[in-house]
Amino acid sequence: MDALELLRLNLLSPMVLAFFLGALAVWLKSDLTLPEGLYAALSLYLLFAIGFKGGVELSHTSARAIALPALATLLLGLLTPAVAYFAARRFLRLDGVNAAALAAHYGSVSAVTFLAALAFVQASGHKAEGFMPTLVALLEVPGVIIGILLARRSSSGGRLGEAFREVLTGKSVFLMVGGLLVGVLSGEEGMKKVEAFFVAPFQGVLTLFLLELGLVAARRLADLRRLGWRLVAFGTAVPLLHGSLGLMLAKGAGLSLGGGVVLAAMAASASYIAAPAAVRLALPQANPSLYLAASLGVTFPFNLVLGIPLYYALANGLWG
Amino acid sequence: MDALELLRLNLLSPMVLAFFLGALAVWLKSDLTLPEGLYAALSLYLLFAIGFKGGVELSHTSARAIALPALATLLLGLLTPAVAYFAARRFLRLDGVNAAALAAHYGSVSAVTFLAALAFVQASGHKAEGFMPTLVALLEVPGVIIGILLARRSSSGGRLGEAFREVLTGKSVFLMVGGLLVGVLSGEEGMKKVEAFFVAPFQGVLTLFLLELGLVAARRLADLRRLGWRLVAFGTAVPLLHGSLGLMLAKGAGLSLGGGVVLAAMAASASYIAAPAAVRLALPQANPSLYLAASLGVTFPFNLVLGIPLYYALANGLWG
Amino acid sequence: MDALELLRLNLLSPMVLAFFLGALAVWLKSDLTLPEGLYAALSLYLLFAIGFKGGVELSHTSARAIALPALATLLLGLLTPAVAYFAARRFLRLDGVNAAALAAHYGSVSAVTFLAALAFVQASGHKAEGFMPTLVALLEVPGVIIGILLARRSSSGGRLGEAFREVLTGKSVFLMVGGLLVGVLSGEEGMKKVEAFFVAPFQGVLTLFLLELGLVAARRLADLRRLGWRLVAFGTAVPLLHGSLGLMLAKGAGLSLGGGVVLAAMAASASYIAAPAAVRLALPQANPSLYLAASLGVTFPFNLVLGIPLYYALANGLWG
Amino acid sequence: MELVRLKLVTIVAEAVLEKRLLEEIRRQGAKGYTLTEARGEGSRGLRTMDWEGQNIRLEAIVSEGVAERILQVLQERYFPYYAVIAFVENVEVVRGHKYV
Amino acid sequence: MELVRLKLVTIVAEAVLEKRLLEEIRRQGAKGYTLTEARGEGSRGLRTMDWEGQNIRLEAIVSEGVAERILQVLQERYFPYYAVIAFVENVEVVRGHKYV
Amino acid sequence: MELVRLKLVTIVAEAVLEKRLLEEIRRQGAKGYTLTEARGEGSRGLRTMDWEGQNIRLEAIVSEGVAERILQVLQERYFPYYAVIAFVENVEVVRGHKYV
Ligand SMILES: Nc1ncnc2c1ncn2[C@@H]1O[C@H](COP(=O)(O)O)[C@@H](O)[C@H]1O
Ligand SMILES: Nc1ncnc2c1ncn2[C@@H]1O[C@H](COP(=O)(O)O)[C@@H](O)[C@H]1O
Ligand SMILES: Nc1ncnc2c1ncn2[C@@H]1O[C@H](COP(=O)(O)O)[C@@H](O)[C@H]1O
Ligand code: NA
Ligand code: NA
Ligand code: NA
Repeated sequence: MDALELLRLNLLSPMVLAFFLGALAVWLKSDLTLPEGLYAALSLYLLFAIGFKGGVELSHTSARAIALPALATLLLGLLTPAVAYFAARRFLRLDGVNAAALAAHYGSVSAVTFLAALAFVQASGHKAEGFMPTLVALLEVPGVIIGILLARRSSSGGRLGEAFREVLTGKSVFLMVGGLLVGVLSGEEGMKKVEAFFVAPFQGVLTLFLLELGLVAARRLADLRRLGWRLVAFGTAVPLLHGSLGLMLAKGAGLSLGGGVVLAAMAASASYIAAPAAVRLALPQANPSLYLAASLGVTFPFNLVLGIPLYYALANGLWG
Repeated sequence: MDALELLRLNLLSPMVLAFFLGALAVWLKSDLTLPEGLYAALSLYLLFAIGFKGGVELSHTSARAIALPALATLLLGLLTPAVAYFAARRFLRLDGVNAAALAAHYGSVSAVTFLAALAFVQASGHKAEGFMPTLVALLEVPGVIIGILLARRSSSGGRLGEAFREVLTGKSVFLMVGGLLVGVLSGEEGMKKVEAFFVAPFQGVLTLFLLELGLVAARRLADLRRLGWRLVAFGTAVPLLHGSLGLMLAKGAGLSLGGGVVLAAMAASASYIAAPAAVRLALPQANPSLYLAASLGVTFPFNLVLGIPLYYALANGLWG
Repeated sequence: MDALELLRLNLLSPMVLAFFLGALAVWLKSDLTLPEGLYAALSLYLLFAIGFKGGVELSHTSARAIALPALATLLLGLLTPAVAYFAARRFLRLDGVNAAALAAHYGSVSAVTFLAALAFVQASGHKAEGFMPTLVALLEVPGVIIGILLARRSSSGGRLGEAFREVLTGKSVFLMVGGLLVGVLSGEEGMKKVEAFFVAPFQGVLTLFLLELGLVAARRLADLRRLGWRLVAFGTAVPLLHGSLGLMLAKGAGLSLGGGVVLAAMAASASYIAAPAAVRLALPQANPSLYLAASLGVTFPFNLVLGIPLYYALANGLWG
Repeated sequence: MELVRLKLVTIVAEAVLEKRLLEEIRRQGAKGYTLTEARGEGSRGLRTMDWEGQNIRLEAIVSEGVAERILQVLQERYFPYYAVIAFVENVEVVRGHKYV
Repeated sequence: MELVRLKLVTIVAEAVLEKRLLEEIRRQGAKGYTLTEARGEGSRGLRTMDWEGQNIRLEAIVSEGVAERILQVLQERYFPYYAVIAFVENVEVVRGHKYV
Repeated sequence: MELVRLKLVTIVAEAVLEKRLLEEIRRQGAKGYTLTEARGEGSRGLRTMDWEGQNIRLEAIVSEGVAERILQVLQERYFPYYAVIAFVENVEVVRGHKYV
């Protein structure tokens, strides 16, 4: 199937459409809002389910099979924050703290972008390695921590140790890693019992979640206008860099084309769940509307709509 | 299957029973309540899912097939508020504003009554046209707006323009129309991805929602006692008028027997989601317990239990 | 399958693992919490679904088939509170009111323990009678009431009549009995309509609920440390007594091995939904951390992990 | 526009008491109330979430006399047994008659 | 640390009014607000839950003048028609400039 | 029944600060707190919902001295960086000892 056709398929998936529907609601000043409890409940479900499925797969994956991909992922966790940091300093001319805040976000990963990439790859007839969710868990933390460390170089204040604990025991990381453990331990046996809840309805739940995410992202666009085109450029260029980096490392680590595209999307994505909370606490001087507008207002929709098909096209070159 | 047997089947469906269970809870002074978040979440799910399914159907419906039924629906949107208005003036001897408020409710449509009719028709072995949800979206708005316009004749105050925006961008209309768009654009492809969430569990979710609705409706019955038997008469006679009107227009528009019964139930139903909010804002002088008791306390249960089977019996005459 | 293998299977089921994951979250001081609305929503779903499934089964169970098991259950409802009361007086040396509070909890039943037992029995290749949920409803109330009556002997204050109403019309009892009625009346017909929501995802929902329960239980352990080892001994010995009692009565009532294990687990379990609320209102002088720590902190995990497999092993002796 | 001085009584209590407290304050003469869900911690420790919810935060605008009586009732029947606190503030309202 | 005396205006209203009331208080000069969801009962009876939710409890810290004007607007456009109450308290804040 | 005059400190802050603020006020001597979830808008703009929730509204009944110290800490460590406000009111309580 050619990339254009896939782009169309991708754009017209219920998830992507729901995201724009949410944005439309803000634009039309509709009073649509999701009850706060629902938003938290959906996130909780998605994070645990991702972890759980990954864990079940992991339960019959040999250590050897995952070693290299895991290494590649950690490497991404080291490189991408650095890339983002310098891009922010040079190109956005930001002070150290704000640059570091962006680094933390772009060094981490967005679970929803990961899911979108997974769905896209399946729709394209390929298959990603079953252990990809494990890599998401691996990629989530280091970026945030490195981002915070980068900030230390240029300032002080905030509390480092606490920040680490916050990231590691934070809701989102805990749920995904926890789900992973439950999956590994209960294996296929356990999967049979709960897949009607954690697997079958998954994409539908994701659709509702993206509706909400569209609402949140669109509200961020207001800030964006204030922050100007440079941030938009940053929010699209950095994913491309990180995505390509992800592809090359994936290739090197011997992942399949499908796995490569997903890893690329993971690297290209910017966290808006784990990172913002941690950064807010550790780097209070950093301006939240800057990193939220960039990661949620620009990079997330960019990856969702253009990025993923693009990484797929590139992958066809590298793998085919 | 004869109407009586169907009446039994209808009464003993989990949805209808759940509604009465909710009422029973109020009557027994049980402390049963649904968390507010859950109520909003269920409504959101139901409205979006209705729209979505309708949209998917619409994506492979020819404009010609739906043109006449759509026209018939719009006609209902014009006639039913007028009928309700005059019935309220003459029979209930209400002032213009309160009559108009009732008109807005009985001119609009109740999504849940629509769903109950759909389920009933299926149980009876017939099939309604796939595009019926589109007609629900069409019928939801005009009635409310005409109701508000009718009030203008007899009073001023409230803000008209704002009222229109409120109805059109209001949560409920936005979600149903939004779901419709998502469905049209993503089509069967999209449906495959999310039906395990938006289709399979639908009637179960509806059952929970009706439990809550039973709670709310029963609380309204207190008001009813105050408002007296005339309101009960109004709340059962008007649906019969509107239902018959719906049947005739459906027949004229060439709908199937199934589609006819559903359209009749739509016409006979009174809104208690879109209308109350809009009316409260546009016609603050109107007494809410009046229109809520009528639509939710009388007309909804009447249609749920007796109305729908009745429209079905009539339809058998008209079509058979 | 031998008991040890089953113990393993049981320990590694997603539900049990989720429970410990929740406890782990507290232990790691993670900020994981479920939105309050979600907790209430899950309970509501589980209680109604249990009742509903039981009702559907009941709809094609002869009165004769269930008469004896029902009698046995009521007998348990009379005996177990008494056993618990004297154990609390003698062994824990508690005053009458606190002993009665414990009696109310251990005389009632924990719906989740019941479900865990059911799942365990299925996994072991056996089958419990379909009407077991009816017995849960039967067992839930008497224990609480007897507990409260026992307290009367040793003190006054609180309001008895009100306490009764509270138990009978309380959320949890009402939902389960209500679901039962809906199930009986709508039967298999109704089940077909809603099983995709109330049956298929059930164990998955239960897993999420146990995650939350793990959080709550772990928070209780703090109290436990204060209350000391005797309470731990009480919280494990009493279930064993009640479990054996349950097995014998089940055998006498002619239940299958599967039914016997489930009834034993029911008898052995301590309520932490219906009982705490009723006891708090009727016996305010009783110390809540005492009965909550015992039932939720000790007895629930004990039954979940060791108790159920143990009752199964015993049952194999009695039945095999 | 003349403002009337009244008392705002705020009660924070474990959720299980909702029904009873609403009765009590009505019986003492409160003409209305506003209730929000809350969490909290105090001398009786953290109120962890349960089926009944956690704490409720109950506000009633009442006359000085009614405020007195409400505190009296709490003092006698609730403070000794339940996790409850209450405090009183001065507030100014329009339409004073509405609350007394 | 010097504290500034300001007014805390609290409005409890049926949820459907949220958008309008936020506009109104902004127009009257409020620089911010805090909103919590609430249930309640009053002369217009219990606000049963509906699609729009039940009541909102809206707080704004404002200058005396702004407080006056907010009550004025409520008095004219809302009290007669809607389920709304409002009350005013004295509060002390740091950074008084932030609110005026 | 004699009432004791104490201070009610109310803090509205972005939800991510919950854990820290609870620590802070405890450290300054608060014997308890009541917390409700809230939304709001101020000089730092609308707090849109996120995974951590929006705002928290934190109340503590404390002695005048403790109130002073809490404001002090907020002034130094939180006002400059975070979306936080705080205000103090006079309240009357029964069982004054309970809060000091
Ligand atoms: N000093 C305080 N300030 C604010 N709220 C309090 C205070 N003490 C107790 N509370 C609230 O009152 C409830 C019951 O308090 P207690 O009876 O001390 O456990 C707690 O859960 C808190 O929500
Ligand atoms: N005396 C009162 N004390 C506290 N809240 C009140 C009081 N009266 C009314 N309310 C609140 O204001 C809302 C509207 O009041 P009403 O217009 O009297 O129905 C009610 O739903 C309550 O939440
Ligand atoms: N004038 C005000 N009145 C009431 N609440 C306010 C006011 N200003 C700010 N807030 C609350 O304090 C939070 C943080 O304020 P800010 O730091 O100004 O963004 C806001 O989200 C509001 O919930
Ligand atoms: Na990244
Ligand atoms: Na209608
Ligand atoms: Na028991």
